[in-house]
Amino acid sequence: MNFGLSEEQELIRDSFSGTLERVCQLDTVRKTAEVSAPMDESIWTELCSLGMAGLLIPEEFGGTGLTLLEVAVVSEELGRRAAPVPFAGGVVMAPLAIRLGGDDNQKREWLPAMADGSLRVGVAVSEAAAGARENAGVTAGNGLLSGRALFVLDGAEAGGYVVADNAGGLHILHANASGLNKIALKTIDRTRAVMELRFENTPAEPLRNSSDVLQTIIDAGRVSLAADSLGVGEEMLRQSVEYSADRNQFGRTISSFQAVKHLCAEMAAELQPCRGLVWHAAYVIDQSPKELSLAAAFAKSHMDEVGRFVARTATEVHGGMGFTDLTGLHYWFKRLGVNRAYLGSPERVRAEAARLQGFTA
Amino acid sequence: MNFGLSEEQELIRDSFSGTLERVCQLDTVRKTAEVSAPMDESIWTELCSLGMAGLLIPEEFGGTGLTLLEVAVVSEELGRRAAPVPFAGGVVMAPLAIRLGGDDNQKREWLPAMADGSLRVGVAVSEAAAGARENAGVTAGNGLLSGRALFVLDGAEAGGYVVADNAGGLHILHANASGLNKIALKTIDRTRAVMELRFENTPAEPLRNSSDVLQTIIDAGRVSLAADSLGVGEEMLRQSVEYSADRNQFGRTISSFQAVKHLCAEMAAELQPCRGLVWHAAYVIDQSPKELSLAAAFAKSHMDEVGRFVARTATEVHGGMGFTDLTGLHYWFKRLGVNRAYLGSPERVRAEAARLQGFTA
Amino acid sequence: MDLNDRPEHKVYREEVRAFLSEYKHLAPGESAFSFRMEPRKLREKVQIWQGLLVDHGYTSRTVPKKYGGFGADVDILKNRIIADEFFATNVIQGLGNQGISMFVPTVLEHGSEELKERYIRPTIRSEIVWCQGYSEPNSGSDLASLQTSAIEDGEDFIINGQKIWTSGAHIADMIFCLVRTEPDKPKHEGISYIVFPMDTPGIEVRPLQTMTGTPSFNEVFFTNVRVPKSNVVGNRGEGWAVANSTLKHERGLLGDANRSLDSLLRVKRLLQNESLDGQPLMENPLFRDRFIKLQARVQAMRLHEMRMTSEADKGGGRSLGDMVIKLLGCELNYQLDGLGVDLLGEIGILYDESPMLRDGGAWQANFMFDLGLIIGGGTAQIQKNIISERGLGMPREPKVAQV
Amino acid sequence: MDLNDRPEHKVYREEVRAFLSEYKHLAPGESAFSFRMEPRKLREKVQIWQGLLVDHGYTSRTVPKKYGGFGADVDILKNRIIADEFFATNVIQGLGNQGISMFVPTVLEHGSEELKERYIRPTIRSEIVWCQGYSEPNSGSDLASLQTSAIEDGEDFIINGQKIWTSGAHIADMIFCLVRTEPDKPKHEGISYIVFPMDTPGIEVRPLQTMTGTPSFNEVFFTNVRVPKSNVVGNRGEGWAVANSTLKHERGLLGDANRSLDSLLRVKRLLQNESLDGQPLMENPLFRDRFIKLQARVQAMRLHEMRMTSEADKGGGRSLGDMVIKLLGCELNYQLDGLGVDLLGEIGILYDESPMLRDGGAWQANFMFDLGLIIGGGTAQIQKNIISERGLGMPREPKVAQV
Repeated sequence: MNFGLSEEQELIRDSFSGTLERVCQLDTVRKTAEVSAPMDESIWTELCSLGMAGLLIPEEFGGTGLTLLEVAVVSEELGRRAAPVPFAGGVVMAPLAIRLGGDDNQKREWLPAMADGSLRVGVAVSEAAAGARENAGVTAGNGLLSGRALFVLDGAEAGGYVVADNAGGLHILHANASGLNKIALKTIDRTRAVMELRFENTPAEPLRNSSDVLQTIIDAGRVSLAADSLGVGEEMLRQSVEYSADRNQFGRTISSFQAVKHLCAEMAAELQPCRGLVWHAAYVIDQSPKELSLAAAFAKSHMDEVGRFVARTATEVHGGMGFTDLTGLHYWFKRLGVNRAYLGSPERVRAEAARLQGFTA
Repeated sequence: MNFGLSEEQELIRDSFSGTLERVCQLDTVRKTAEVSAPMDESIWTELCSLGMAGLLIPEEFGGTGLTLLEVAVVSEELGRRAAPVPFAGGVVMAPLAIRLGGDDNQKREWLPAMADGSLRVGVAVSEAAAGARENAGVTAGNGLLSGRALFVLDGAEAGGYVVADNAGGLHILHANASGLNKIALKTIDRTRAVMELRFENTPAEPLRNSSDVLQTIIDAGRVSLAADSLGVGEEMLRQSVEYSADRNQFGRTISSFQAVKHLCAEMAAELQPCRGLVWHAAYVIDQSPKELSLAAAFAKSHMDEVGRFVARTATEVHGGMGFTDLTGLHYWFKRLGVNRAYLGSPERVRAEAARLQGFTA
Repeated sequence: MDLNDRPEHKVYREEVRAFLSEYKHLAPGESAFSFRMEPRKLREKVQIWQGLLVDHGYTSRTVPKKYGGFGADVDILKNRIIADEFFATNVIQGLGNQGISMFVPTVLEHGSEELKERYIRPTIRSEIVWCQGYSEPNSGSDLASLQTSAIEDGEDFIINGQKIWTSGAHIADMIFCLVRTEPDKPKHEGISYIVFPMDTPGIEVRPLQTMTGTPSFNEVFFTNVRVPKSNVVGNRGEGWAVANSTLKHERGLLGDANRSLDSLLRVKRLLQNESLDGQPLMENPLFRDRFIKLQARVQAMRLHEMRMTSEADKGGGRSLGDMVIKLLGCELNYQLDGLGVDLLGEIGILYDESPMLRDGGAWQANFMFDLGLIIGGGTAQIQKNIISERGLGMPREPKVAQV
Repeated sequence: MDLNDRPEHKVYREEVRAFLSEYKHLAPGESAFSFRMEPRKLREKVQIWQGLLVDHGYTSRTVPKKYGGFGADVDILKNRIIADEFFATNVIQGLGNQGISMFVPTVLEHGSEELKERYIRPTIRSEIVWCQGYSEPNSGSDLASLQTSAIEDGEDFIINGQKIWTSGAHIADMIFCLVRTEPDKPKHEGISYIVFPMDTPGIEVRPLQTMTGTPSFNEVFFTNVRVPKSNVVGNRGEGWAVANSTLKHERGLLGDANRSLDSLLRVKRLLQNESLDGQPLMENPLFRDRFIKLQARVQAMRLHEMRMTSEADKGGGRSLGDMVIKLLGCELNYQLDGLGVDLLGEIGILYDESPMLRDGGAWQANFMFDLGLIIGGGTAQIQKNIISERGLGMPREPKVAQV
């Protein structure tokens, strides 16, 4: 038994970490945020050159055919840098949906262009994953979709969409399909874009085994978000320790005050065990897929709660500076807030975990 | 407006506080606990000489005819000293049940002897207040009771009982009634007794307006328990501040460590606003009875949560000594635990508060 | 305990109602008071309203007549009647700005006759808007270490230095400010409290961008700002004591239970009006339980403040009960807005005029701003120091050995 | 990442299963290990079982053969197979007492050849039961300030003083103990780690009454207790370093995730078996949500310990990940037992052989004992100091100026 990364996985982590350190400093994040761009093209290009877009795409379609564990490793690094690029939707859920549910034609049509990053695909499954707000929902019939899908992940400037309907069916369509309306939404997190899609008899192709695939991509998305939150949390802790060492009050560095030390210790204590939870959830998708839903539910819901605690505590340690834009800490704060809300609130995900274990009907 | 005690109420508080300081030191509490006595007779006698037993009994029946606010004031002092005497059941709920629901004969029969403390009456309403465990419950018909009543307050060595049936009816009976079986229960809190009653066609007299009276005595009991918890909590904080000032580690009094100071500050902060909540709930029973249920629900449920926090935190501040029997701190710890469970858990009481406001059916 | 009106107060209640029914159309809307405020635009409207309130004794009631106030004795019951009636009519009672809530009580307690006569009347009528120059980049929690210097030059001081967290500096007419007038004295003994106009030459105001995206705070730079010595409030070198009497007011202001009550009502509206999968959120037992838990806390804080007001009326200094309000109130607001954010789920993260935004994005804005308030005016950690040291009599942090 | 068996491990799993099926009837019940233990009564049974485990390498696996152990190399997978199979068969793997878990690793690392040969074999076979003499009445969190003295007298030390929190002292054969051998040295440099029999003249053991009502701890008094100098483990005066290697083992022991898993299962049974107003508790969404929250935490702790075991296997010192286990694990247990207490409502406060008592009163007993463990072996506050200073590299508490 080895509960840890292989040398190859450590190499992947280090290469993403090194590249992100080079191309994704705070000023890059700030620039993307200030112009309200849905992503940073140059970072996307750099990361795709490391194979990011094809992580889950089989080698025969131009990807690297890796597993959810590599996804978790990369996602943590993206979170650590608050990287303004598509990931949980476009790199994790969309390719997985096509890999698991697409027929040969669909795979050949979509995957190669997705693998090199030239084609991006958004994912519209919020109603299934988090519940329907404002009577949103999509109905499917005769190859046509109608209705509204809210909170579509990584949909901005996408060339296509994977869409769940009200009955658990999955569909794929091109962005230029007829009867498709796109409405940009704005969130507190300016590092990742989200949108609404409206369908009026919009043609779309169905995917196979849809409801199983739908559950799997939601689970994989949840693991990816949890890994992202872990990276964000680790970074907020690191910044807190660093800032408190530099800041002097009452003739001492504030990091020498027990109150400040204990806040940092509590963050560290909460964060440490999360890595095992996240890695394990990523691992079981291949080893024992039926465990995935439960493991993903634990990882997502627990990381959401730890994330809220760390977001608040790290900001407190930074004092007034944490509240300003100067340190940029709020980009991480907001990323945690958004990860908590996407693909199911912790309350909802725990209710699913209870159902999965037969505790409720 | 004056949100505070009158001079008369302050006098009552001071006289109970002074008497308790004289007769109810830790060694008295310990003695009662060690012999597993249901109460300390000498403390009971002393407190009855101050009019405790007759607080809620009208003057014409030998009591002082005071209000729930005086009850709250006295209850807080009893909690502060972990006084081993009946109160929430025998002094608050039972007299109130007879005062509100008894006919003239019943009042004349019961109240005078209760007012001077010579007759004690237990209260069996747990199934109505906290929900029925183990299919407990009492059925009434033709002037006879059958079934089990669990967690009867202040019932040990009582001369009679007020009993709620499954339909919300209230009954009163003497302890020597036929078909009545008494089973002592033991709890962590050895300062107050609790028991089970079994009825087999046991004769009992009904009280009037029973379901209204039942709700009112439960509310009054909850306010009394909340006030008791407030006194307990204040005392645990006081002991924590005192102990930490005396205890030296690392060449300093531990009360100079920021971690210890902040634990004490958090206890103080949580406790301070509770007094307003408790007093207000006690006040509205006379001013606006319809507000009582909601105010009592807030007071009980909030005080239960604050109580758990203070019980744990004060013990932590005491370190290993808090875990031993030496300081006796655990008598207060356990009293808070029991107050939380009696007359409805915080979860259940909050659900009632939601219902009272029309948030649920 | 007596929470009910007496006959004379019934009459007073009718008076307040009559006033409101006649004048409430003149009251400025909420936006005039929010943290996104742009009061310049609304200044005229605010001044008319504030003048009406002062004249009727609904604000600045106890400020002496000779300085422009209503000159009434303290009457907690009347205060409560005013608050209740304004709340019931959905009319905001009066500006709670720093000039009225902090500078006026301070100058009344410590200021010269000249300063009182010059500044109180226009301040309470909102003709002068103030900002507060306390914090500096290296003096936040440790406020007394501030470095902004005031060097004597004839009848004036020449002020140089930098302030931060100066809310409203971009719209203020005047500043009350802490400066170091005696650099050789120990840190608490060299500070003076001084006031001057914001258009004095040498002042530069730069908005400070915050996490909410709305610049509500500023940095203020002083370069050779010349201020007459007579503008010092209290004695020269005793500004620390003067400032502490001001901070006392701020810390009460920051935990105000009415703000929590307002949030609670807004959360209740979400529970009743929003739904998930077609089910109203109020039917979710988890959210309902969290709501009732917080409702009990709000109720506790409201009653606590009433109790503290009654106690203050009896005299006596600042008690333990007063000291906990800022800590608890700010935390409670954070929890309330956090529940609101959670209730809204993905809608709760929308911002910046997005489609489907609720309440203009106030949920997220407040959730972040609440955190700012937990930090501002003395962080939660500083509050716990104060509670344990001054409230519980525990030892101060020991002096650190110089290694 | 590889959490699966290889072929050679499949064979090993079969071996363990065969052992259990043959011998499990000899395993002592849970009571032999509980905090209410009275091992004297069960000693013979425990010794037989423990001997079997040692002989088969299911406990003390890596202890060298010449001292009575199994002498195997570290194999995490085999350890996991042993734990899994024993758990599945409901058989407790082996004693986790202080002699085996704390003294043996310490003497292996620091002891003389003579001490190793004399004590390790009988200890791991449970023929010698140990207790730990560390804490003193005035030296709890600040353990290094201990005052029990050991004065040189020829080839012996004469020991005088008092220990507290000595669990199992009333049943132990031997004690490992910290004493001050060089009173003139700075506090960390004057301590020695020494072992001696509990029947040495001059030792008095008094049970310490605790909040649980069960005396599981003792005070131990030493009056002129004579112990040979050769009983010192490690060098004289270096006992602090020796003790810290022991405490390291204790702190891991105290947060053990298997204990949490056990509590979690017992809470689940309550949710499924207990009811209120005829409704099974599992149907209460509030309790269910609390359960799932804690289940996620238990799962996180179990996986975390697996990850830490894998990392330890790669070498390297005690990491941040190790340091958090005691703090989190003890808190988690307290939360789990607190949920159990809450689920039971009024039944949950019953105690002392009361009618209707559940699980022999274990819920309340554990709820209180958990709090004792949060405090014991380094309070939560001390743990946070350790995490911040050693784990995060933050400064130590500054030295206090002598006034």
